[in-house]
Amino acid sequence: MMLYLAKDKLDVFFEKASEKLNVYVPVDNTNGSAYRKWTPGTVVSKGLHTTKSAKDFFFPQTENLVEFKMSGKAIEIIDPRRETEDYAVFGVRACDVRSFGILDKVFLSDPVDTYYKNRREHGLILGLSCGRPAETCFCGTFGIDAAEPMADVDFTEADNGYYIKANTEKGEAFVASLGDIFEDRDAAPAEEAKAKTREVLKKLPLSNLTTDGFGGDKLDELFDAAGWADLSEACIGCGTCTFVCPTCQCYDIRDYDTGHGIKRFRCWDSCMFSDFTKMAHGNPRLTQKERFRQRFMHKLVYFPANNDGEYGCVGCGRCLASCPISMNIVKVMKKLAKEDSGK
Amino acid sequence: MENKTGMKEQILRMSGAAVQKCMRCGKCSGTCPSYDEMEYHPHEFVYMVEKGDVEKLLKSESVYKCLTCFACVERCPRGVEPAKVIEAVRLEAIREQGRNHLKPDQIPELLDEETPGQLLMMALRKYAK
Amino acid sequence: MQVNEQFTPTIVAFCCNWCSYAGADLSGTNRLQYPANVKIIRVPCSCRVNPMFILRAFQRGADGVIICGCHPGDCHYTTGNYYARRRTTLLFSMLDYLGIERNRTRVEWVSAAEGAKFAATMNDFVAQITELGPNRRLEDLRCRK
Amino acid sequence: MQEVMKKRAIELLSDGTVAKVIGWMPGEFSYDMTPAVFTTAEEIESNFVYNDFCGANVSKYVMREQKKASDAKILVFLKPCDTYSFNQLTAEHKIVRENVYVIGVGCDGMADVEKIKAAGIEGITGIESDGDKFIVKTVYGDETIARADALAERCAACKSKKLTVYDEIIGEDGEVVENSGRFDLVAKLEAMSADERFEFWRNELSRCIRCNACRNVCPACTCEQCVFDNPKSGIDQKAAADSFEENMFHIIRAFHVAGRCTDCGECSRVCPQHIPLHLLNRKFIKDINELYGDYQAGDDTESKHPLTSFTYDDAEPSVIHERGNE
Amino acid sequence: MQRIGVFVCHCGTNIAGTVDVKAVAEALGREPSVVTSVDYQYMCSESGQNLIKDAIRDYKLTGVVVCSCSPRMHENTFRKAAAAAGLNPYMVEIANIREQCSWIHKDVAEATEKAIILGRAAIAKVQLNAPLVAGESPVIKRALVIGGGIAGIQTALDIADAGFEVDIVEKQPTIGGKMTQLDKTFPTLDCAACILTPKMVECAQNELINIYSYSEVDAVSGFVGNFSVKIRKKARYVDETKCTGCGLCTEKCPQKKVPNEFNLGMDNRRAVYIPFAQAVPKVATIDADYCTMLKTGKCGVCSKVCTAGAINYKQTDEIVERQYGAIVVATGFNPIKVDKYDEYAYGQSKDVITSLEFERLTNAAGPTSGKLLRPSDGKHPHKIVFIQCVGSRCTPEKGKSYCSKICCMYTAKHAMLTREKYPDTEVYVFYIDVRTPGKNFDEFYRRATEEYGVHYIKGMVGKVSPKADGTLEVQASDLIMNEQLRIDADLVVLAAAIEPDKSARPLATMLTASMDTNDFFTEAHPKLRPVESPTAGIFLSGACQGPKDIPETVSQAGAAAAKVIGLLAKNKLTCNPCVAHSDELLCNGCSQCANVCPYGAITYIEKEFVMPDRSKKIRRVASVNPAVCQGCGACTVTCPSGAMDLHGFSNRQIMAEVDAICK
Repeated sequence: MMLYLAKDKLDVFFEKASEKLNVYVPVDNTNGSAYRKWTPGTVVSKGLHTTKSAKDFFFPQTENLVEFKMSGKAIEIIDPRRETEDYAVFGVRACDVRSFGILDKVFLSDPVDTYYKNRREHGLILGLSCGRPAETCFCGTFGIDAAEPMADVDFTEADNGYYIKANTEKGEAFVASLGDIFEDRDAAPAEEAKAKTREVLKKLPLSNLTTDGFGGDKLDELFDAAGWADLSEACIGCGTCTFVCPTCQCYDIRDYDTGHGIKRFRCWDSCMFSDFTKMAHGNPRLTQKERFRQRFMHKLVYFPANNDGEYGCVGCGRCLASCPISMNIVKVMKKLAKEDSGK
Repeated sequence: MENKTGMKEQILRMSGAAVQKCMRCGKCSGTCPSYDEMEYHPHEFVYMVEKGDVEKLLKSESVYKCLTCFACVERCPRGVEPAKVIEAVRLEAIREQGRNHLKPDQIPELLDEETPGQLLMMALRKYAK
Repeated sequence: MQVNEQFTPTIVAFCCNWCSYAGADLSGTNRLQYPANVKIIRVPCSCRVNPMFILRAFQRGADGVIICGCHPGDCHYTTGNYYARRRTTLLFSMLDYLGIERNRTRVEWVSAAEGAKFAATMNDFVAQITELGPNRRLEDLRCRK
Repeated sequence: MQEVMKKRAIELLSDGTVAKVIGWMPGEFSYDMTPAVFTTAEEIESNFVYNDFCGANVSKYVMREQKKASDAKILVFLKPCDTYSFNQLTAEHKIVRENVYVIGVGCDGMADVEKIKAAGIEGITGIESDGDKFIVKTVYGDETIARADALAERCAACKSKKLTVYDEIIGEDGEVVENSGRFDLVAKLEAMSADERFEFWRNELSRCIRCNACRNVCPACTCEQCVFDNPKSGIDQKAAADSFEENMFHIIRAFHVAGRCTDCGECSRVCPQHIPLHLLNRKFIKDINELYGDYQAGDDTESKHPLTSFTYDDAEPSVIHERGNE
Repeated sequence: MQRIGVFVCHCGTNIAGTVDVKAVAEALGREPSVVTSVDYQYMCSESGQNLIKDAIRDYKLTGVVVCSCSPRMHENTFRKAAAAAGLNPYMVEIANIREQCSWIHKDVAEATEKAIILGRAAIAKVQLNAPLVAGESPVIKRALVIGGGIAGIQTALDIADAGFEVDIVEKQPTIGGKMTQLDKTFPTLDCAACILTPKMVECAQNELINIYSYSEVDAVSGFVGNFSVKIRKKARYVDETKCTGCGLCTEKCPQKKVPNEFNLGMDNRRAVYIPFAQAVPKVATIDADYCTMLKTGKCGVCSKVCTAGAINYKQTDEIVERQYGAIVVATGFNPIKVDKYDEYAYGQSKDVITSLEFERLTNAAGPTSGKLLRPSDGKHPHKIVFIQCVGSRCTPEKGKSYCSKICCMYTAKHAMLTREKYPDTEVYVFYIDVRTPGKNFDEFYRRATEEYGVHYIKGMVGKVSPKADGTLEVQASDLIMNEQLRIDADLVVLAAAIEPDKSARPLATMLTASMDTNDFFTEAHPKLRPVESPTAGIFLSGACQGPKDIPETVSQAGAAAAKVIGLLAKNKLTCNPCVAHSDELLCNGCSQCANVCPYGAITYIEKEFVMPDRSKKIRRVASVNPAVCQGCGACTVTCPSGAMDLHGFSNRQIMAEVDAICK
């Protein structure tokens, strides 16, 4: 038996949940979708992915760290942090759910990023299993099951409604707090839907993509691979891949002079940008080739080397859809693997 | 006074002519084929309209003497277009005196083989306003 | 429109050194009053005014920006204000297109002899901006006091 | 078309006319071609593709190749709209024309996979062109879509199918398109109230993630270092920390390319957030055409663009205040 | 970090009356980087300046802000004071708290607050000031005069008189210009040739003057003090050094049917010719368009008769490159073409002529040897009509929008001379206004009517109709009598508008000198710098700047010469340091800045750079010539990358002021 919510009661669910916390749901906009705070009347997107990933919730694109207020020669230091309100994010796919684990490894390991931790602790993830994966999906490559997001609470669409499963204590408490809006139903339709999804996943064009040839121990083989030059040839050095990526976590810290003080903020940075890693002496990454290599080496070699073999990619396919010149991690993996096997 | 300016504005609006551009060279009158027939001459039309002195012009037969040949418009070095001013005064005179009860759509039936082309042109200019 | 009685706008006036700045000086010499919230920045020529400066002023909390230069044809550098005229026309049109109140920006040609025109222009512009109210569409909230 | 192009590329490489060829290499799903530089006949034979999804404007790659130390002569295939960018880059001394062999490729408009996806077609594994329609293979079964419905937005309002620069032509040269309708959306926006326009642009620009794709892909953005990347400029910004900065970046970027923008539409094509950035550039183009006379950047390599020229009786800035729709 | 001193001036009560100067000094003293802030009665007084000088030494100031009157008043005073104390003068900024604050406000609190903000803006700016050093450039002590009419001749003579070398470039085979074609000159009725030819000879004889006749300027580069000019000496097929000007060839040449431009085509000359007897240089020129030898290779008569052996059919154009410190433009004027005014029948009747043609008809050296005869039948005209303002004072579509200035006077002259020589001739002058502002000008015009009985009629001629009997019916309106006149004239003379010579427009482009819509050269300031072009080192002489009569042209020519002498007398030029400069690492060589530079100060250089991948590459980058740049800043806004910036008014400085004001 599983908890079940009929589709026409989804709004009731959001309304009830909104009484306890802020609920964010994916909403369609021009040719894409993005998370918006749910208010009565909000129509939830039926799309597979939001254009940007859900990482903004914990690691926003910009955030103030500290402020300095100046009057004449006097300086006052202000901590802009406020207690975050509880919130839930609905419709998170399996790949994005996995990405939070990757971000946790970066931000919650010592030294703990308290800004991130604060947001993480107040956030509840409501996963949604995939029904119609896209050709760009390759989460399977990283051992992710698109049918089982494994979020705090998972929603599986079947039988004109959603089957609900809490995976964590936090999730269970949340489900319990909403009490009577769910009904108990036989879980069979949910399992059927998941099985159907898994069938589709097998048919996807990238289903045979593997991580063979990559991993923490492949530094020497891959760093000087011949393929990087050709692969990076067309790269225009924008940050699209990085900014739509659910796992990219590099940031820059900058000061903004407001005229009467300084606001010190951090913002996303991209290793694809020409001024990334630029230091007083210059930039150790001379050309786009080095910058391009950095991004993929990080995801496929350095990250697993430092994190028990876990790759820094979840196969969401956003970069495949967004790259202005259609260069992406799949093309990189295929080309390097081919080169490797040719040796 | 108000009426005076009002009438002037009316003439200027109807004619679209820029009387303030006139530099009093008199070339319009110098070139006018109907000069001797007219009490007020093209340059006077321009000058008097600019001064707002339209009443005299309205009462003068001169308005009907202009052939609308546009020689003055063609020759004016300043682009003043005196013929259009005269045309506008004439139209105003006709309107004011209420002499003309003809409707544009009545014209075709009044035409015959003998009607000179120039008359047709004048009629067109008149009723196109 | 609701007008806040207390609202005194901040106005930045870019004045070219040769005509408008001298015109502003002349209005001072003649003791012609205009509101104190107009602050003048001296530039060599109206063509020195970069769109960045105009946006910067709005970002930092200006409520109106006015650019004053020599009358077309009188530019000290012969052509500067002609370029300025095209640039400002296109930029202001773009701001309007983005829905930013078009009356927040203005270009006036003020000669060194037109002290009275300078004062009158500033009085008029301040009144116009006061009626428009504070700049909200093109300000940077971080800079608000 | 692809085979003729390959043949000519191989010929020109073999007879030493050129040392490099700029073209496209294939992707994973037959709609995701990547611009590529080829140096051998073998590479071209095995890896050169050209089809309805090669929409990227490759003129800027010529500049990039020429920036590299070598002066090797380059073969580039340019679509009509790319030729305008190519001319503009030549005019601004970004391309040495003598070192490029240009093959103009006739164009009837390029397809856009986003349009196919927007039509509800998911899980695309292959696309085949079949006359005036495409047959789209997907994991959920085959679908068809009319060519016209799959045409990129910018191609539907194509300004010109004329090749403005070439050494030879493959396919058919076309004509400048009269009444392309490319300003219709701008006019529609102009007709709105200021509040509506503000609402519209806030909604669009607020999605900007400052990935810089629009800037980096733009053939008119050829600065050594962008003012927004240069801490010495005083207006550098890495991310839009405030809505002002979203406006600032896009206004200044559009202003910097005003008069030079050829309206190739790459900015909107590459935007991951689907912001209609070309509507900013087109506003400038429309204003320029209306105020200073018709001007098309990249028509030739000689004329001074409208912001570096003037006439004594140009419109006063007050025309902005005098028109309707406050 | 700068060490800034702030000095607040009371200006008696001018500032202190409305601004609480103590409060201003105190508030500004609290600003970052400010190490001293004081107020004083009169900062511009000697003791006030000493206060600043002492503070610079005592506090080791790196920047100074003076809150006082307009920088247009005392910026230089304070800069000099700073320099005297060892501080770079460009580290001084002025906050204008008098003209733009105390004098326009009444409320003390309000004015004080504004003064503080203006002071803060100046402090913010001076924080970013950099020491500037004015550059110097050498001056080549030779001048070029383009155009050898009376304007060019007078300028050259005056410059040479001061001891400087001058070259004259004249496109005709002789110098002298339009004045050589005139008969008498108003208002004194001197013979034009009598007063002009001595000056032409003087030019030829002056060792410092070098005449390039039958030559044109091909290219100009460089800048004030250091121009390089390419002069094209057109092939005249006669060796100037050998020709003695005997004129034998011009008598023997068998090609007799060449329209004589000196007499405006009213008679003919030979294919080899000397324009007129007093030509300077007196050297023959072969007209390649008509010479049978040059066209067919058969003839060679001139060569056979030339005893000096000066004829050279193989001569080609020669390019001479010369350096100059200053260039004077004296390209003069031409009457406009009057064919387009159908109503005046110029193209229909030979007896409708222009005033310049009338000059030739009355000149003893003209086609009729000075006898006034109708061009059509050679008969003496008994009724002459002069029409004024032909093509002047019109809308741009109809002609020239300006008054050609000289027509009223020369028409009076023509009328008067006609009546004097031929008292049986009736003379009518149709005018709109008679404009005679000039010494003895109106008296001259009065004489024409009072003493000579010329009929002046106010009213423009509407139509001139050639009649079967050979007369011309002139139809006009007499605006005073209010009647229409029909005069049967024998001769009609049109006072055609004058326009700049056609060569002026391309020349202006070469010189980067600006022109107005009528193609007259623009002066640097219409009142205060009337003989200088806005482009440094380019000067204007004569009718190339606007319509002028001879006395005015000569006085302007002298003024231009004085300006040139003032320039050439200097050994070095000090440049304004507030000029544009290009950051070569940021510049991408797109050329937009050069397109907007009114002075041609920006050139492009090819320079080797190390690229990001450490390879070396030649890049094209902008380079500003600080001697030429005037510091307008047009380039800085055109440059999208900000590579181009302006010393003294940099992007950062102006934005710092904006920030301080909006704070």
